[in-house]
Amino acid sequence: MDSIYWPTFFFYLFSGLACAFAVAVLLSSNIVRMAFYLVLSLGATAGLMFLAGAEFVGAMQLLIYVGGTLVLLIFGVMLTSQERFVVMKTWAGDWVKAFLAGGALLFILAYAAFSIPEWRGIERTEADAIVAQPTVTPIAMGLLGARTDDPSRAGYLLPFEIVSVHLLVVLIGAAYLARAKRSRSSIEKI
Amino acid sequence: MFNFPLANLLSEPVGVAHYVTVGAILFICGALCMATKRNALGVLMGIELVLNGANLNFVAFGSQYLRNDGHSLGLDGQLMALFVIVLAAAEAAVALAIALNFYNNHDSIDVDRADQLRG
Amino acid sequence: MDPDTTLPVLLMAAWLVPLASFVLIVLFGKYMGPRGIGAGYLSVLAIVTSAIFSLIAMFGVWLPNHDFPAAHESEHSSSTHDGAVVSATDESHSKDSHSNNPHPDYYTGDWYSLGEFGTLKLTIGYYIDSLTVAMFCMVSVIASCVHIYALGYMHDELHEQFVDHEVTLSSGEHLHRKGRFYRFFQYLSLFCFSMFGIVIAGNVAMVFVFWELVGICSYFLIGFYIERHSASTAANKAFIVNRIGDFGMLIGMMALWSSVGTFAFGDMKNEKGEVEQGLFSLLRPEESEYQLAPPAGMIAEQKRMFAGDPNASAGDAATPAIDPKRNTQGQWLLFIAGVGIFCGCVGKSAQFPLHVWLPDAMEGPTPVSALVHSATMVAAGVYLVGRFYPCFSPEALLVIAYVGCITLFIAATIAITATDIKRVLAYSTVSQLGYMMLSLGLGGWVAGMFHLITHAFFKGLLFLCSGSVIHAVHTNDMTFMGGLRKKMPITAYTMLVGCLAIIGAGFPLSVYGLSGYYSKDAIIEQAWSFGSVNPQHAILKWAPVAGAFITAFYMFRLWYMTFAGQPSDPHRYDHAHESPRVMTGPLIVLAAFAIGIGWPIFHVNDLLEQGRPVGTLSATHGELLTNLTIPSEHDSHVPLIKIPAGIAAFCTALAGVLLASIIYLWRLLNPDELKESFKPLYGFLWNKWYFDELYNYLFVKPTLIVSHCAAWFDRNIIDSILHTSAAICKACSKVVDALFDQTVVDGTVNTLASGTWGLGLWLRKIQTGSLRQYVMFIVIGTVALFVTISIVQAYFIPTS
Amino acid sequence: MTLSDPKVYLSLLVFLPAVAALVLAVLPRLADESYKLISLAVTIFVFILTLGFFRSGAPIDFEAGVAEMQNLFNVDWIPSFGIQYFMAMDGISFPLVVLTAFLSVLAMGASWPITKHVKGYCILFLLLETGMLGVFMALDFFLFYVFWEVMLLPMYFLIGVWGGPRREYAAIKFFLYTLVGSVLMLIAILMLYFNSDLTRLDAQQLADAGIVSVEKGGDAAQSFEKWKESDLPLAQRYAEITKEADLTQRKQLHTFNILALQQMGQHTDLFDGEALWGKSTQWWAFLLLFIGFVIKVPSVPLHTWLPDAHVEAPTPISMILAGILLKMGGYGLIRICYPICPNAGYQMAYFVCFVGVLSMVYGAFAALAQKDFKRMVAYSSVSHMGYVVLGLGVWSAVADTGYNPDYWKMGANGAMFQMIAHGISSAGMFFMVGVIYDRVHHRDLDKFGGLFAKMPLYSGLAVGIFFAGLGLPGLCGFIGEVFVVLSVWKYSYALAIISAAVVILTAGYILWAIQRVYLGAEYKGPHGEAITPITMRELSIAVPLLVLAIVFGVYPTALLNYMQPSVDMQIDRLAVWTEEHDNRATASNPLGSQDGQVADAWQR
Repeated sequence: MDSIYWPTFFFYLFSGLACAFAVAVLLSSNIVRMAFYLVLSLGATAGLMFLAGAEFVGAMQLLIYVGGTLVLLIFGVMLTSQERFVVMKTWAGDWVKAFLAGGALLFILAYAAFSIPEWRGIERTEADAIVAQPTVTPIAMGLLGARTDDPSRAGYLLPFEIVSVHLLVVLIGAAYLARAKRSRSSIEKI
Repeated sequence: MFNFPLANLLSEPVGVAHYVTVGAILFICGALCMATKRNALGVLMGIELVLNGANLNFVAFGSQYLRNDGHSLGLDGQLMALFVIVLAAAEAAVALAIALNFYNNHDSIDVDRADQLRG
Repeated sequence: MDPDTTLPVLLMAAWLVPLASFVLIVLFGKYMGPRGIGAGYLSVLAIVTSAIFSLIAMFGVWLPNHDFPAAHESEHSSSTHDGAVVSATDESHSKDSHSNNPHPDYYTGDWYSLGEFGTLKLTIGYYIDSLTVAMFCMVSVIASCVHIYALGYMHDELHEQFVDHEVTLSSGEHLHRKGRFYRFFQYLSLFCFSMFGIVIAGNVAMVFVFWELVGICSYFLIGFYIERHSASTAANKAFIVNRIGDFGMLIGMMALWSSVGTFAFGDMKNEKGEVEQGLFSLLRPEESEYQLAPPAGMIAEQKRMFAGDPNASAGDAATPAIDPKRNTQGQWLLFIAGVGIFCGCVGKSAQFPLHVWLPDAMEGPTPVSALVHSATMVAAGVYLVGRFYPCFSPEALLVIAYVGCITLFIAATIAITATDIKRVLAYSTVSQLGYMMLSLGLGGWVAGMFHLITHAFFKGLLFLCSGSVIHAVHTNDMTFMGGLRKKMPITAYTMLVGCLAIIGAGFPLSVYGLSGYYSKDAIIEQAWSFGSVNPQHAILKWAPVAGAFITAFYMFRLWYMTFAGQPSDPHRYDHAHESPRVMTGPLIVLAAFAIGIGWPIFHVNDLLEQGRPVGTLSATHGELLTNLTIPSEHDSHVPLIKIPAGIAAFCTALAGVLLASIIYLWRLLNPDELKESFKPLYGFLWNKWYFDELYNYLFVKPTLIVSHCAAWFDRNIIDSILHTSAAICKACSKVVDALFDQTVVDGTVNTLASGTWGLGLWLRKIQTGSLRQYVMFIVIGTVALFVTISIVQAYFIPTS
Repeated sequence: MTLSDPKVYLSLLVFLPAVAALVLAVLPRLADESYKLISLAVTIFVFILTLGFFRSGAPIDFEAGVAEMQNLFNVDWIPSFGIQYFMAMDGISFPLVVLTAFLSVLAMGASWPITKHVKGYCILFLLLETGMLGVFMALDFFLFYVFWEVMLLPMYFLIGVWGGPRREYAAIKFFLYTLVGSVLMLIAILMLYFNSDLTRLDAQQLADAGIVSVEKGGDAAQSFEKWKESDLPLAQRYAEITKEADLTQRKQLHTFNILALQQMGQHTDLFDGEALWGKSTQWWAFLLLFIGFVIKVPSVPLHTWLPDAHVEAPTPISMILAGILLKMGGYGLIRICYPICPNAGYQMAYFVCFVGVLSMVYGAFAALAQKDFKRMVAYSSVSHMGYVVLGLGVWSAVADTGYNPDYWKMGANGAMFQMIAHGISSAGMFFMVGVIYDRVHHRDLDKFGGLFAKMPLYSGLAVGIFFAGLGLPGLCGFIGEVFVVLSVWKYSYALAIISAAVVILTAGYILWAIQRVYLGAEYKGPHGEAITPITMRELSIAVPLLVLAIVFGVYPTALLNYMQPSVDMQIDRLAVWTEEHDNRATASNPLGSQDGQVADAWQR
């Protein structure tokens, strides 16, 4: 029996955490707890990304996602978490339908994933020989339009610009949407 | 020594299939979250999970260490993942804005109340 | 007087007088005095007239013309009458007269025909033998007593305003309604007519006709308080459960009818003077020494049946289903016929598994319970078994015996825990009927019939007594009674007589006792006699003895709880009073009968012996079950069986009375503590072995479900096929219309547009507006996409 | 042209209502009441005319105990197609004719609550009566078909105009169903017509078919000769065709005469030729006719028009529908299907019986589940008419029984009796539902209760009539049911057992309905204040029905005397046919099986 291959161990650890907290998000009916579980699940996913050799993406995941997006979400929770919305029960029938459909999809996906032999992973001997390559530089260069790995191919400058502009537009739009309205009706209601 | 099928579970490297499966689980949890949560923010969280599951797939396909034929997406996968993260942030901002607007207008965060688009 | 001509006329008169009374009351009942009191008197008059005719028939015609068989061994003196009957000549059976009893004397004939088809005849006719006459006397006497009693009991119904305390209207008040005195007597008269019809019937079809009629009378009488939901439900239950039995009876009748081609019991001459053989002589032909022998028609029919093909040729040799070594030819069909007919009796006599209706039938007024549901109608099942006795094969008799045995035990155990005084008596009735069936099934024809008659008197008495008590304390629940002995002595002591009679009190091994003593001991003796030759059926030997113990226990429990001890409800006790004379009179009369009807000096036993069907005295062996022996009834009188059986019966009954006294009279054991310590058992018995629940889940619910399925199928499958084809037709015609009337292009465009519109309308339904549902659609869509792709890939895209 | 001529008498009987309808149509406007009175008078007069048949010894009468056709007459109508105006009555049709006339009177009496377009209603009602009477008397297939269709249209309008809320749906459903049936029937009629050939019948058979009239005690052959010489169009065509000596060259003389077709079906092989898919002409004709009639009966699974039609139809029309129209299906089976296509009937006997048993069981189950009072009664009709199909289908005269037709006779007589009995009891039941519906305007079984206290006389009569439907001895329903059920065992014990089990279900749904409607402490539905005791008019409709139910139940011979000889004769003929058929089969092929015959044919 071979010795433990530690990346695999960590993979199972992180994937277990990610899945478990994702399920917890699904099953919990308390919105505050859900947000917390989600943070943990996403954090564990970042770990998986590190393990896959995408340390830059993993770091971004932690920074933008866990650090930014989720904070935004939690703000949302806090803004709306009146007593009656903290716990909102779902009807049992919905649960049953959802689990039936989800189970079917999961079965299909997992079956498909494992039915392709190339996806089964490399041999232990090959794995032991791997020397990790840092990816930050190639990514940064790629975003600037120059590919270090394959110079014949174009970089990602255009998508990067598009995303930047898009992000800007979205943020402006969000600010516009989220501004507090003082409509007559809401005043009358109060 | 041991004829236990899972004996070499931890001694063998994992492959794309494992990542894809984890991604699928996250994706489905997210989808079910969207399908079952009545709280709009719960739905948002479901979306985040879905995006994350997809992201994980991109990363996995982009990694050189996970396929035994060497045909990885390479940098493209990671870049896609990055863009998705950014877009998710944008999406979260807009969605939150919509949710707050909905909350302001309806005094409720229950998505079942939002059925004006019924055919 | 010539019995051949006078008996039918007398009994027909006795039969039809109640019908006349019924018709008169139906038409004019309302106008007979205030609230129809005259109807009561008319009805009483009618039934008393019937009783007089019956008694004349018995004492004036039957007894003077027919000698009792002097002793069992003596040969039958050839009958002297020259009736329509071909009485058996003695040559054939004198050589083994010990095992073969003589032909009973009987008179039979047809009044008119319901339908004749070639040789097949369905008729209304009569068959009169000593059993018929005895039953007529029994029914008419008890019915007279009950009618008179009912004049007093139903007195409340004479009021202009009758208040029914059991019915609460939606306004919260009790129901007030006009009294319905006359209607009660109208039903009673119809019942008497129908009951006499069963007794006098000359063929099975006529029995069936009146069988249904008594059923419907019972339905009306149980549901007499039509405003009470429980009463109408009980009435429905009674009728439907009886119909289940009748279903079996119909099958038995069909088996007989298609194989023998006649329903008549006895032989009779037709217009041409030829003798048309009845069932009895066809099934027990003279050639086989009056032993059961399936006739040729039955053998052929069974062959046809087992061949499974309705057009199977008669020329076939024995089918493989029949073992050629054993003489089973026609025996299976005979068995089916017998068990089928018995099914009817199971329903009517409330035998297991159809016993559930009788306790509920106690919703009816008490005189009804006394007359219909203890003395006469429920005994009709036993009567029919007795009447049809020559046609039962030994295996069918064994079925009867087991059903009786199970019934007597189950009913007796339930009676232990019941607290409703009438329900205790109802279960007791079921149990006693089980005794009769057991006795008949074991070959004790006279014993069973004898018990039928004695039981009718003492059970009628017991019910009337309970009615008297209910009349006084206005409740059925024994836990509210107690100590009533001092308030209503006549009722108490007549009821004590009834209790003693039913447990078979008497001096063991002597000839002194109450009526039940004779009949019950005869049954137990027969059971022991049967057990001694069929050791494999030992349970049939012990069940009646155990039943005797339980009977004694619950009957005295009833009496003690009602009449002895301290009053448990002083308020009710203070208002209690002895019933008027119109009610106590019948009690005393019936008590006298309950004491004395079984005494040997009255020769009831010998009278019944006269009617014993020919060939049933000898021991018979089963053809299908070869180790089954039905012993001769006379074998039960040998001392070796009689003495131990008598002692066992006496001891168990005594033990039962003692146990009841210990618990309910001397209060040495607290019944409530007993209840606690046997809680599971008590609950089981209190819930009547859960039969009602079981049947509800096994039969009633599934039936309703099936019926709803049928209705659903109608509306949703057949009709939607119809609607779909109509829609297709319509669509087709529209397409054709478009093609012909308008230009092709226009038509196509319009069709397309309307198709899109329709599709849009249809798709609109999917747009529920619910976010979460959309997500579900996405997930399901993904799954579907995957599945589709994989199917397409697997089956439609060639693998390169 | 006197009334003692059957031609006149029967025509008057049939067409009087139609003439009256015409008169009503051209009359100036009258009060509604007078339209009803006139119609009632006409129906009563027609009923009196039918009663005229009971005067024995009068020039026109109907003798009990005679099996053959009585009051027979035929007049050429469209000679080129051999269509005749041909009518007569025998024991099978006579009771149905009387029943029709009788129920029409009662139904007209029950029409008093109708207030909408009374004139139109009366006209259609009278037309309907003509159609019904004509169907039972016509012996020419074409005439029969014409009457059949004449009856259809008024019914459509009576349901569609005077019905309940879903009347259009019910009416169109009724119409389509029945029309499908008639179209199938028309195909079968034409199939039979074009295969028929009068020249193949001998003198006696022609006499039996009513074509050659024979004097009482006369010789058929002589009359036949005389007929050939006569100048009747049919006789002339007959002579013309038979002039051709070469049988292969000879033309066929087609006919619509039902009696002649019966003779051909039983004595010749005209209908045995292969028509389609290896089945003979008569097999197809039987199937088509059977479907056509069974729609009318109606049997499962072609019954769904009945509950809707009944629920929507006004009370009198329900009475007519249940009392008479359903009987036409049974009448068609016994008059047309079996005698004309005996071979097909023989082959399909089990199928027919199965359909009958299925209807009995299915109808009973469905009735148990109904919440609507009228629907429940309608399903009970499906169940009860199942007995009729079963009884008619019992073909128990087989080799095995020595061709003894006694049980079969019992079944067929039971079925016929059941038709009459059901005509009485179901009409009564529908009327009883109508009485209460007129008062409270709903039919929800769960919203009744306590009617016994408020309408004692009505409830008593209703319970009596419902018990007649339940098959209680002493009432008419019992006799038919018991005859049929007892006769079935001889044919198939499995079907017999199932059919016997229906008695339980019948008791179940009827008693349950009685409990919910009549018993109980108080009325639970709306319009409780409108519940008033039964009126004299209603009483005079209900009482005759109940009295008849009792009379036929206690003394069935009163009816059987008229009916039985004809039914028995027909069964005897079919039994003889069966024996000959079996003998032929065994003679041509010792194995006696159908396959053997095919093999023989191949060898040739």
